[in-house]
Amino acid sequence: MSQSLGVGVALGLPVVGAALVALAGKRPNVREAVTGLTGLATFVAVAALYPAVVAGRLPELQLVEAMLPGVPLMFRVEPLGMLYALVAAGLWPVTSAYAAGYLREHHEQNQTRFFVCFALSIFAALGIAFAGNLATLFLFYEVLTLATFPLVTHHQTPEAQRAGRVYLGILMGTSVCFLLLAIAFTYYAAGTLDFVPGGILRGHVATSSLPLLLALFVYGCGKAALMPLHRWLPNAMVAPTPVSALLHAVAVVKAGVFAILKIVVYVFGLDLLRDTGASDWLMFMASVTILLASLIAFKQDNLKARLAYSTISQLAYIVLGAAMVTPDAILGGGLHIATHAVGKITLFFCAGAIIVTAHKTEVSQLDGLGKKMPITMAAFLIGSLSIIGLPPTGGSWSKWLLALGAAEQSPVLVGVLMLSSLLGIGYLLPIPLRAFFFDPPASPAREHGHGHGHDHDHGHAQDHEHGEAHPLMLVPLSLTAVGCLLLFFYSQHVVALLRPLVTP
Amino acid sequence: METAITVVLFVLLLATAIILGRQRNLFAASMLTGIFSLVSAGLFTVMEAVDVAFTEAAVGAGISTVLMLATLSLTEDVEAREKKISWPALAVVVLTGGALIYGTLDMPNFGDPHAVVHGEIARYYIDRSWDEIGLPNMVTSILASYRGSDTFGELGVVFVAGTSVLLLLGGRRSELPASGESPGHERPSSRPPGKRHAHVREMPVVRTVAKVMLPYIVLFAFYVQAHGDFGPGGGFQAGVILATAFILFGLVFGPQELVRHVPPERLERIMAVGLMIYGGVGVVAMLLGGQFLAYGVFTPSHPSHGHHYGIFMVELGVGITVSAVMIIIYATFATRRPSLAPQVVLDAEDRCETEVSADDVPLVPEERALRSGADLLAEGAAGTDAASEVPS
Amino acid sequence: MSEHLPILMVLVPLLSAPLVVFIKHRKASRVIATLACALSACAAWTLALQMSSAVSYPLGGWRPAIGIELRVDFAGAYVAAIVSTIATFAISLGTRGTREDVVGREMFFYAAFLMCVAGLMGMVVTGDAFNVFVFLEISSLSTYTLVAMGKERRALTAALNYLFLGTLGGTFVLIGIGLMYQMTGTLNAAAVSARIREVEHLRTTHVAFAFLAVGLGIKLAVFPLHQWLPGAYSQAPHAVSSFLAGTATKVMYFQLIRVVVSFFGVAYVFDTLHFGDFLLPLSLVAMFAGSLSAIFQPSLRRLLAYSSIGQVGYLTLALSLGTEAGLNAGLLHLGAHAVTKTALFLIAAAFIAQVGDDRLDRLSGLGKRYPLLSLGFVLGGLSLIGVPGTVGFVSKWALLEAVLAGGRPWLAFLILASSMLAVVYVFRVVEVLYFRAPLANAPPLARERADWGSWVPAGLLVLVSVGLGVWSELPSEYVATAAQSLFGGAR
Amino acid sequence: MTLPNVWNYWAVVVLMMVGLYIVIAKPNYVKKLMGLSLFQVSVIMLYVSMGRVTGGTAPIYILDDGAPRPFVLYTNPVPHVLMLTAIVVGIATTAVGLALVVRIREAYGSSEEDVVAELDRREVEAANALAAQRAAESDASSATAAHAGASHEEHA
Repeated sequence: MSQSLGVGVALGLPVVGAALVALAGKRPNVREAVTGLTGLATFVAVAALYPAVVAGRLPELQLVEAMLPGVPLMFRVEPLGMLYALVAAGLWPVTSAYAAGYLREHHEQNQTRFFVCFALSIFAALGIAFAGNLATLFLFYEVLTLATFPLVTHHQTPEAQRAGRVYLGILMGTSVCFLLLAIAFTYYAAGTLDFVPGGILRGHVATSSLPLLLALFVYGCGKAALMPLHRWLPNAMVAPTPVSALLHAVAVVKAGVFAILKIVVYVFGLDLLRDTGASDWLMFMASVTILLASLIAFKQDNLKARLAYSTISQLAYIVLGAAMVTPDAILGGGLHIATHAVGKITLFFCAGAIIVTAHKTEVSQLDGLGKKMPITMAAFLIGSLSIIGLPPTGGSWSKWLLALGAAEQSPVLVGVLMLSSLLGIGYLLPIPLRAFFFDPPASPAREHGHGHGHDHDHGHAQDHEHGEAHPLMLVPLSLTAVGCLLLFFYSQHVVALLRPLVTP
Repeated sequence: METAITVVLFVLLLATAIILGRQRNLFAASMLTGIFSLVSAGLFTVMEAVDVAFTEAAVGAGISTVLMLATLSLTEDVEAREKKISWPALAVVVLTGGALIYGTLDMPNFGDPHAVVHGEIARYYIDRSWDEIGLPNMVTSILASYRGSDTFGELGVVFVAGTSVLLLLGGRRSELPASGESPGHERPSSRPPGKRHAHVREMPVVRTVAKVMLPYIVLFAFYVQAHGDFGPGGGFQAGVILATAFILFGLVFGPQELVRHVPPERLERIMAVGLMIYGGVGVVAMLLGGQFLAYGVFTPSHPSHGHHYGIFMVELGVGITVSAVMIIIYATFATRRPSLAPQVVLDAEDRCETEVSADDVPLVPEERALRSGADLLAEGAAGTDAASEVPS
Repeated sequence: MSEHLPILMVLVPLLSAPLVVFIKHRKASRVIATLACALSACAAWTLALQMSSAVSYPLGGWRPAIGIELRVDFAGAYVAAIVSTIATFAISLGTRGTREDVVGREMFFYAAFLMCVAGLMGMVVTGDAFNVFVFLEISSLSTYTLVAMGKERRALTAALNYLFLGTLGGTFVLIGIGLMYQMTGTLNAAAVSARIREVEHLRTTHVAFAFLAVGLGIKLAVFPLHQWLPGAYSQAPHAVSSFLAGTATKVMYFQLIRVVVSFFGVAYVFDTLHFGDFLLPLSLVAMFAGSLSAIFQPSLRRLLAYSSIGQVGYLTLALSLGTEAGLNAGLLHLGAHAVTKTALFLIAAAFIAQVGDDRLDRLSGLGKRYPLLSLGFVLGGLSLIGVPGTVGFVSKWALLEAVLAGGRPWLAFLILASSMLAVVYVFRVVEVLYFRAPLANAPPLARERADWGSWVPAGLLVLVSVGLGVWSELPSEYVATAAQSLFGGAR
Repeated sequence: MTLPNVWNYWAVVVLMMVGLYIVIAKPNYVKKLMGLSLFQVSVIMLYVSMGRVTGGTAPIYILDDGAPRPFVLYTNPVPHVLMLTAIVVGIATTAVGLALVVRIREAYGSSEEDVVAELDRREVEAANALAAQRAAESDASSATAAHAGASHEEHA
């Protein structure tokens, strides 16, 4: 009982926070204080569920008898969801602190709407994490899309609106056309939508149609940005950086891959997929996405765009883990949700700090920035290491587990992983290196005379003096950087948490 | 013999219909609709559908023709231009007609007494209605009792028609002419000088004859109302006939005069009353423990008497509403103050051109308002050639 | 008294209309009209909730088929309840958006409105074919007039076109009834369905059904026969457009179901005539063409009207499956769309009251100025799309399950693809409301004060459409029993 | 196959179709309404014909001293009853339609369908043009605003 109450509290707090923020709209300080406090409270509430989950007593909460005929609106906190919820709720207060600093430095309009939608997105993310059946998951999946739509179109410029259309078009389109279809078919076939360890489809769906159903699910979760449905993610980068940070590194995109993992584990069941090989094509697609996205990331000069493509490739890792359906791969995918989240949010924090403080948006402008913003660039370095998967960062463990899983499947996949790590080194490490070891350009106009309208825009910005980023941004990004390191030492807890997924 | 008559009537109908379709002068066309209704009334009589014939003659040939004329007096009286034959329309028509013909192929023979239609239900009415209700006219029994709620709904339709016309046209009445002598006298003719025709209302014969006829028409109306139980007729026909009396008055002495004697405000109330009487009878039946419109409960000892009372009241309600509505509709049309909006016609390139149609010129609103169907009839010839002046 | 409920829900508005005209008092007439609708709604709900099986009410005390029988089954009670409730909400708008010459003669407006309600209710409850025609004409005739009362002069042409098409439809229905009567010798639903077996091989019977279907199809705005709808919905006064959008096509849809299920029988219609094969393609075309043209409409109410054409496509699609599941989905969608679309039209009315006209560009950036209204529109729009958590999703889900049970997944995909179009046209409006700068040179607002007369009912309906989307077992279970009792033994 | 004796149904159908054609094809509203009433009267004929019984008399009891004479063949009264209603519906529709025509003539200055349609089309076009112009103007202003915001974001 108290457990289900805990679930209710964890879900309710963000909504309350959103309401309060809306009320406090006029007074920024109160507003951001409320945001931060609710963030912390939510994290505590979520963390409070952890012991029960570890002990295997999964908290449950049923809100509505039958949201659809025979399908309740209910939540059950299982390990994977616990992890995702912890990540999302844990990074929310950090990000809101960062966002406060960022938005003020940046003099954005509609800040209240921003924070309200932010809180709602977290609410939706938690709903997805705790969802006890496909219908509930779908409900919150759509809520997440709708709650983030205003954040993407935040600037209300024509390009922002265009990005918003692409965002909504792809995310809602795929979810309505594919995911809903898949869910409806699942219900028609299996007669239930509950997440059951071992899956619900065995014996209900013809082996021949399993791959198709899996495809509907995977591409229905457009948030996973699996190619060729990845276009929305780079588009969404027009949003303010905190949005890119939390949502497009943590909440939204992870919602996609998390949903895929959860569906693979609890709807299809690992054994079913392993026996039928219905997910082989997915390994291929995931590998393709990993490599292609990394290659594209190479060509991106805009910092946020490069990070976006790196995200696409990293998400494909998790999908790949799901597709390989070996225990290690699943664990690695789950762990990667956490490690990549922390690492990528660090990178985005740094990118935002650079944009706001130094007015630099292009990689090629960062030469010598390390002298002015050492902490920021150090954090960026750590984040990069974690993404690439080098010790001493958490990323290394998840990559390692994935590699183990790949080894079970086929050497080719191992090769893919190695290659992509090399690519990662190629497109991420140069950034801190340039920042630390290159000399600041005397006149960027001459250096990049060919390209970049930005340079001319920032021509005067180059010489204006600036130091380290605003503390409200500096502290959060340092925290997450430290997080990357901590994960290296404590990731076995995460693995222990996820273990029940693969040992029924 | 009967067949021969039927054939002739059908030929007449077809001819009328086709001429009506080709006729560009709308006065003539509306006359033709009247003729069509009259002939079909004859056809109904041949087919022994006396009530239908009666009603069709009163409504189709009478009221609707007058309404169309009144409308024409407020709009153009000639079709802008002959349209080429429209193939899509023809396609639709052929399709529909073909479907119907196809449908007739499995119909029972015409007049076959063993057809399913004449089966159980019809038998029941023919055999039992005398004992159950005791009216010689089965149609009245069915209409007012067995299928009473159909008639209730029918009355509702009439009521809606009255309301609608009031809502659409009631807004702008042309004000009454200076009271005193009855209008119609020494009013300048509504025709441009040069082609002045004798005005109907200036013909003493017409006025006298009308004066003489009116009381008899009203008397006949009451007869039909009362006699509906025994012969063809009933509330509806009676109402229409009563209305025609007033309409005739309006035609001859001018709608303003009619409105002066029968103020529309009162008519509106009356039209409501009739419907309420009908519904009231039903409600009373409910209060007495029967179902809606179950007249039997009025005199439990002797149900058929109850039916007599019920049917009488119901028919009364029908008569009241129908007559009121018909008068209202006519009066509203006839007293509508027309706008002097110039007529708009399409020229060759379908670009709209505005211009003043011939019979808008010499008229001041009040006068034009006073023209009603009858005058236009009397000036039918003039109407056509005036119309033909409209460039098309 | 409770045995009289079926007739009462028709009688109250039908007799209040003459009362209103008789009293001839502007304020009183509005009060009476609202009360009448509310009472009729109460009657309908009481019947709907208390009934345990189909109710039969012999008018005039004559046994069915001799006299006229009112027959209300679960589905009928459900539709009647929806119609009367929506009428109550719509009438609360009063004479907003009517042409000026109505002023001073409101009682006739209310009388016509009441007659329209009575006609629709009558169509729903009666069990006699010809009685259906009579009530159909009552409602149609009053509808034409009400539509013509719209502000712009285009309302007049819209009304007249509706009159021509509608009367043709009515006459087709009349022909169909006639042929059916000629074949069976009776007009009573039960009796007809009992005898249709003997004559179902005859060509006349086929044609009878064809004419009934086409006639009702015109009134229901099935795809090629929908031309009257956009004009009528977008030009009518607000009370009327809200009411029509929620009820007119729905009642006709219910009549079509009745003709198929109660009169001719599913087996005959779908196995002998293959009605589904005609209806299905039309429905698909309607789903896409309607929504597609909704995307390009310049004004809010025209957009909603075209989306209605698309939604009718879903309704007919559900019917064309010819299964109980399909019927269930159709009835669910009937209710869902009635509530949603009425709410949206009420919101449109509120916007027009504030801004002056409903051209989309005039609404730019009003989301901040009217947060409640805009939020309401968003929620209603989501329900139109069928986003989970709204009642639109419940019906769409039922439709999907029905289609899948019919073994046609590609159909399910088409349904979802077409609802993507709904996403487009809804978010087109949302974008205008929230993410456009207000027109720099916008003319001043028509009125400053909030127009509660239309905000409150709109808000309530939106809440209903969201609430029922979450607690969906209330409608689902009732409709399931309704469909079951309607379909029961039909196959 | 031997055709049933239904020739007068066919005659009725032909009349119906003439009416229908007038409704659909004729541009003049009054003419359309005339066609409509033609159509409806023909439908009435259809009903009345199906009620006909060869040799049957009008459905009014022939009374010998107060009791109906037995063994009389009557026409079927039901279609007659139904058609009384239909006639009323017809006249009601005609009345409303004519009233609408009058209003349209006053509002548009014409009672021809094509003219009115043309006028409507122009009205719509004019409204759209106005809207487009308004949008263009305010877009110009908002574009400058947006640009201001954008540059704002970079040189904050």
